[in-house]
Amino acid sequence: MSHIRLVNVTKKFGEVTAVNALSLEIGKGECFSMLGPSGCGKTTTLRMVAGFEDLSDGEIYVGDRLLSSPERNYYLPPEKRNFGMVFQAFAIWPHLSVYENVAFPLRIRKLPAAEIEKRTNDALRSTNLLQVAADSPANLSGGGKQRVALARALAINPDVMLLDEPLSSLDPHLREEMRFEIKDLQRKYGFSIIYVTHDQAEAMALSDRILVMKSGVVQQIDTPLNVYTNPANKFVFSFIGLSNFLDIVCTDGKAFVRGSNAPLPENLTPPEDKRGKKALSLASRPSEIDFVSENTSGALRGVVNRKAFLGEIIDYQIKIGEQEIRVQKGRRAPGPEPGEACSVRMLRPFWYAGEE
Amino acid sequence: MIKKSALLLATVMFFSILLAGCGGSDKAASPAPAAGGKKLIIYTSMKESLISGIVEGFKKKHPGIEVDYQSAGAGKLMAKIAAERQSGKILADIIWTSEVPDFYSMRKEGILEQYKTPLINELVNPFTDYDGHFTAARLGTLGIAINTDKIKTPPAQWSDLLKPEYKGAFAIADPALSGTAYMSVALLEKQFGWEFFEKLRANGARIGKGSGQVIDDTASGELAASLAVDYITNDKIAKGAHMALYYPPELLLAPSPVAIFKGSPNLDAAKKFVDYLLSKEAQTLIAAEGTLSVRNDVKTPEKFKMPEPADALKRSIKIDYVQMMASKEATIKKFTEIMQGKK
Amino acid sequence: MSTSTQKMITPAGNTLAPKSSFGVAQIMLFLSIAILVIVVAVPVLLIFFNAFWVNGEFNLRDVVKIILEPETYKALINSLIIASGTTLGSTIVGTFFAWLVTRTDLPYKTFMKSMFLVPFMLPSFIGALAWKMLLSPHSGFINKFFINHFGFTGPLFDIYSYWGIILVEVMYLFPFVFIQVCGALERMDPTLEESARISGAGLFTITRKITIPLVLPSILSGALLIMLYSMAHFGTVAVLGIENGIFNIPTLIYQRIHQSGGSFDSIRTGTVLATVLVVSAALIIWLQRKILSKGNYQIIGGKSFRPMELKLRTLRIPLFIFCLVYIGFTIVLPTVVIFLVGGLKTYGLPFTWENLSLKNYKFILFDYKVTKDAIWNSITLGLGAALITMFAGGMISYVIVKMKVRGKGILEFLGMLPFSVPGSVIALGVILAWGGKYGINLYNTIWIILVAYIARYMAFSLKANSAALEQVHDSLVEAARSCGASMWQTLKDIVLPLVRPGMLAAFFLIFLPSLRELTVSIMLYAPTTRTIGVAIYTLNEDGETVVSAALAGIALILIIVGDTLINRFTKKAGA
Amino acid sequence: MEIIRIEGIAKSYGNHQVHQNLTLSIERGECFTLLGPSGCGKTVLLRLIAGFETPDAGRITIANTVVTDPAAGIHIPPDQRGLGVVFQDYAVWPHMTVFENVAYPLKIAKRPENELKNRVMEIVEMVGMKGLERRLPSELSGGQQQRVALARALIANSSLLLLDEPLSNLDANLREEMRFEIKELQRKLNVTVLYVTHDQEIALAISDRLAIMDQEGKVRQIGNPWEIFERPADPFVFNFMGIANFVPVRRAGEAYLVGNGEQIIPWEPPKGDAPKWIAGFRPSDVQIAPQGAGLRGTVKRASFLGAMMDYLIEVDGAHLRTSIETHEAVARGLMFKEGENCVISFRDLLWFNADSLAEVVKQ
Repeated sequence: MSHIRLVNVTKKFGEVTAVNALSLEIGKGECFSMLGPSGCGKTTTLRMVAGFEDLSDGEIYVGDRLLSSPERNYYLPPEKRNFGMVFQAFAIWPHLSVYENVAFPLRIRKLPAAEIEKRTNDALRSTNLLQVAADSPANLSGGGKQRVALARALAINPDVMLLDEPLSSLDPHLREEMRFEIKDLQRKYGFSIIYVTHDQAEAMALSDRILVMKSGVVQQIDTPLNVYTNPANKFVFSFIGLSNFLDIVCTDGKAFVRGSNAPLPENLTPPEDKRGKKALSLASRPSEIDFVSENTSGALRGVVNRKAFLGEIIDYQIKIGEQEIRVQKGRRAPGPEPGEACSVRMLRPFWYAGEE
Repeated sequence: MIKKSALLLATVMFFSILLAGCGGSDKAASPAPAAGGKKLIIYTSMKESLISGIVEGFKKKHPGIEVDYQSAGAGKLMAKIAAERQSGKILADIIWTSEVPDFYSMRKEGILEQYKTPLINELVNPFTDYDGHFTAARLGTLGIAINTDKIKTPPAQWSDLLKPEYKGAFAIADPALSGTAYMSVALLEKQFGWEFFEKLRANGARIGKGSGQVIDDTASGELAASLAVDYITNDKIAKGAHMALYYPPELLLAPSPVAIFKGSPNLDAAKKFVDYLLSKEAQTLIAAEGTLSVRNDVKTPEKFKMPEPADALKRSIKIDYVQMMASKEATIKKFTEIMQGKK
Repeated sequence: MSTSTQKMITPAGNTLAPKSSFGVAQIMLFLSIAILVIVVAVPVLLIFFNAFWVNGEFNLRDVVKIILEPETYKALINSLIIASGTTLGSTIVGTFFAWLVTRTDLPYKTFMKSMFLVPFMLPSFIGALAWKMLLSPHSGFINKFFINHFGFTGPLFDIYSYWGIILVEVMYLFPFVFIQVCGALERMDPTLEESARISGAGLFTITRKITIPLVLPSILSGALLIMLYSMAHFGTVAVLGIENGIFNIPTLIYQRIHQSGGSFDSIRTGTVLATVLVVSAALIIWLQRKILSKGNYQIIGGKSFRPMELKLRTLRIPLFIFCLVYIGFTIVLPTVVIFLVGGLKTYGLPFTWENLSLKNYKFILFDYKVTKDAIWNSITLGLGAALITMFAGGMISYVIVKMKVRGKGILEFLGMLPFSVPGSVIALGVILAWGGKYGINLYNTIWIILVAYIARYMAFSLKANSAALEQVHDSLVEAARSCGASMWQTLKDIVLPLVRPGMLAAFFLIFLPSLRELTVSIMLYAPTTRTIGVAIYTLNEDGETVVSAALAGIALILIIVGDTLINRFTKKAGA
Repeated sequence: MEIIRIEGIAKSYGNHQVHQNLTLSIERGECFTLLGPSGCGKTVLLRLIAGFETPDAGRITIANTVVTDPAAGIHIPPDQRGLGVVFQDYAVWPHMTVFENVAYPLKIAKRPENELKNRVMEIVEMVGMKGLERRLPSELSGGQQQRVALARALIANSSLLLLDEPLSNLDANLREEMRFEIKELQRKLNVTVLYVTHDQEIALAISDRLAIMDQEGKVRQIGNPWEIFERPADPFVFNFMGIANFVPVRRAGEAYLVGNGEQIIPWEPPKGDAPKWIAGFRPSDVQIAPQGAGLRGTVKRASFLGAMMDYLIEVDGAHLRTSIETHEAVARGLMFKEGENCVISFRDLLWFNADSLAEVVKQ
């Protein structure tokens, strides 16, 4: 059942189109992430949903309720939308105690005192903040501040929670911890999440579905696993996880790795629809490449440029023709030494159009 | 580019400061040669309009003598002299102000050179105890300056100031700031007693600031009338101010003595300056500014409608300057208390 | 470099090098302490000493007596009344305009912002002179206009009153708050307000509950700056208050010293008054620290989106007109009046073509010794004080910010001292220290004013230089050392070029205000050493209203030209 | 042959004792890393070596010359120690161009103009900054500024290079690239590098040897990367070097049981007879299967992280994490959902004394 609905949403800043005709539906209780490089329009989209930006065109609904529609000259201000929102820089009011921060939205709504107290304490309990309720937020760590922000957003029991890169100001350890906490809270309260981030691991760990965006245009909307295993295009492939691209040149019906005169092995040939192209790009993930013996079918010949022990993982740089790819193997997996010739096989190669 | 311009600016500033520094030391050094006997230095409370003409005239007459002057309030000059005495060297050769009691005290302290001018017999001398330590070089008068837009009937008596026309619109300069104001307060008190001031106060009279400022306030209409120094008032009238100056019969006369400091290295030049100041030429310049000369043979221009020097002296309220010197603080205090309504 | 490596290996290297760098640090520390002690600490201490020790004995009774004298006591109360009124007024005006230009859709905001900063340049005593011409009860142009044309029987407004003084001070001091609050509002993380909006709060609620409380520390620090300034301010009260018997502490000190004729008794009264002033200032600063330490919020951060603008809607144009009128009244009108009066033949004449000329201006610039001297004095004093303070402040800041030497604590304390000592106190202290009692007599010379300027403006220089030095990260210096540069070479090649903008800023921060300085100079001037400020003030006191107005006009031109040049220059250097 | 010897160094700031009786030596030509959490005093040690700080006690010798020894009153200032230093914040002088920055050490050494120019161009090219010599630092990216800093430290041909977290202000991609470049330059120029960092991945990738320091400034272990990672001296080192599982194991007679349950841990028992032990292992050392031999557990949390699947598994009250490459998980049907049962076994496991863990948990 769709809960939030964006219809043909477009946003222009002067000449620049930040978001171009975006339509999407987000289900109730779903965790939906918007992922993309900075400036791709994901934050602008979130801010339009929140009501901080006007739309240039299109409509936004929550359930049956219209939020914004420039065509109908309708705009519901953010304070009337009843959303929870968490900002990157925490946005905790330093002049109010933890308790007062969380109680603020309830006080604004002029709820009875007993109700305010109950709901504030509930929110504080859910975020493990009860014991610091009376403190000034200035004394809290980054993670603590982010919890206050979450509790404040929770206090009004919103249907929709908007999260704008909420974890990017935290250190890696905390980031991991907090994303599990957010997930737990969602389970408990059942709100929908729109989550904006540029960190693909975070988006994948947290979301039911991911939207990948580039320059205001949607590239793919799918489950995390599908986005990873079946990326819609080269951009999605490169943006999600580590990636290798080998330039392939096609002449006389044969394909070569650029800078090498040995044609590609038979089991590694471009798909039908790409064979006519002169330049192709052969994509693979470093973790999905095996070292194989020389005569394995579909293997490419290369030389180990560099080998680095990174703990869990050993990172190889292999030179193929004039190009380099990376291979990552678990630390126990056997592998060649620097300077050695080797053969590698891509487990799941992808083919994309190359730059001619 | 930025670096260059910053460097350039810094350099320019550096040299300008060097120049300024030199300039500064020049200035600081300029009085020094005077102490060595080159330049004649005059400290005076006379306003620019009065002193500059006289110095110019003196220079013309004695081209060999270099002269410089500093014009400031008498109080400021005395403070400077006090400080200079502490450091052991009075930089000035001549002092010419209107604060008569100062001269009495300086004479008492023995820092004045005795010089009996040969011209003494040609002068109207207000000092009965004249002994050459100081000589009156001008007879200042104070009258009632009125704003002619506001007061239509000229005042004839001091008691006219108590009329409703002057209500809340008459001021006397602060005797703490102005020597002439102090003189007038003392003279009026001698003549009419404190009750005169109490009546003035009852009619809304108040204390102004400097002796010049009350006149300017009269010119602007802020005041309808004020107790005013002659030549300052006449200067403003000449420039077109809507004012007139009137003298009641009991005349307030404030002589401006000139004196030479003891130990002046320019004694000769100083004596020449005193003589020049008392000469007919200089006294004519003084009279032309709208104040009274000390020479009987110099007539104040007709337009000022001022009394003859000798006549003025006769009409003036007499006072004992030595005693006046002693009671200065008490007088000012009492006056202030009355005029600010503290009593 | 191999030579240096060799040098390191040879034992000779170890004995030579360490001693020299140790020496440099000690010399700089010693010099810095010496400068601060001589220039600042000694004069201030002498004030305390002279206030409490009479003939070598501690004497509290006289101090109490002086303070309980009605005049003294009244002056203290007046100081407090005026300072409080001014602070309150300026804070309201400054905060309101800051909010208006940063948080609303007021038209031409950037222009408005720069206009609101203009009063910062205008010396308030010149403003007071102008307002006296406009609003003195009987002859003020505005009052006269109302009396003549609207049948008013009395003045519309009497400038010679507490209200008048406070009004004028507010007009010229509110930028202290304005600048602080503008800065805070501009730097404030907009999501702090957005999160309140999403919480359901409307814009006015947010302004009241979030925005204002968050910038409160900035408002307070600006307010206390004004309080401090106003308490010790001479010009406005001297011009507008004395007439009606309204004295504050600085004007009372001035009057006492003026009447003293060099006698020590009145200087002593001055020292007691100055002590009161210092204690009040210290109290204010302490209060400021206490409040700021409690509420010094971190409100900067986050992604910078454009902060939201409050739509003024129907109030937009009326508020715009209001701003224009305010600017017209506080800046344009007084300036015009100053220039017009400066052109009059004599004060009191109407502004007609036959009465107006440039004669006064010509007279001031070319003929009148007093004003010619004053302009020359102010420029040389400004340059001298700025240059000396720039270098001394640079060195002292370097020791405070960058060096790790023992004894730095004293320096930090001494460095803070100039921030809290009012100008008139410095003047008095300088008289005590350099008045010949201790062997050197600079009284009545230009040098005593120079010494006082250096003491007064040292704080500015320390601030600008420290700020510049903080930007020079330690590693930049250490990088040079590890490249083989000695301490002197590092100072010359790295530190000096990097703090040059800060030193230049210090130079201008001192040069410009010293051009119009009055509070200190008025206590120290001698007949030969008037400054521009003193000349304007004394000429006015002498009733040379038109001449003093003309000089004020010339001073305004000097200041505005100087400021513009500097803005140009610093903008270029910053780009 | 050792190039730096640190003997019995002590250093404190006020009441805070950073180092106490620290002894360490670094061999000529190696890349040695000081690795530890922030605040462990590794930067202080580097600054002591560089001469920016003086120790309270102890002695530092560089290339057989005592450079600091408070007891003997010796302190050679930094400019006389012949070192190259690269700082975390680049410390590139903003008022000088790239060329001027790099040339500065030679200018100080008063080298002839001609030699200076050639040498600067040579080194600028070496760090890949050719063509940018006239730029000001403000016109360079962070990575480029770091290269300038490196070139400046290298130009004087000093045999010892101190690097203080030089990469921590760069973004992840650049950091990866630069660490290899530094390593290559070190090999090419055959200089000794002392590298200070808190990032264990960089330390492993770059070092010949590394020293692990703890919060108190104590050196826990010195060894090559493999030793440090695979043979940690204690739980602290094990924990610091990557995600670590610590599972409590208790002895019941001859059997060693996991958590509070009755399952026997499928690994050879520890040597010793303490009643309580901790089993330490990396997530990658856990094999997960839907059924078979091993410990039975439940998947509490399944996180898809792209290349990896990350599972949190509960075995009788003990929680442990395992990770498996996504493609392998998909291929072998190991995509567990939360709440599903599973069986785990181990590829490797270390035994730790139960007490020694307490301090790790504390952190």
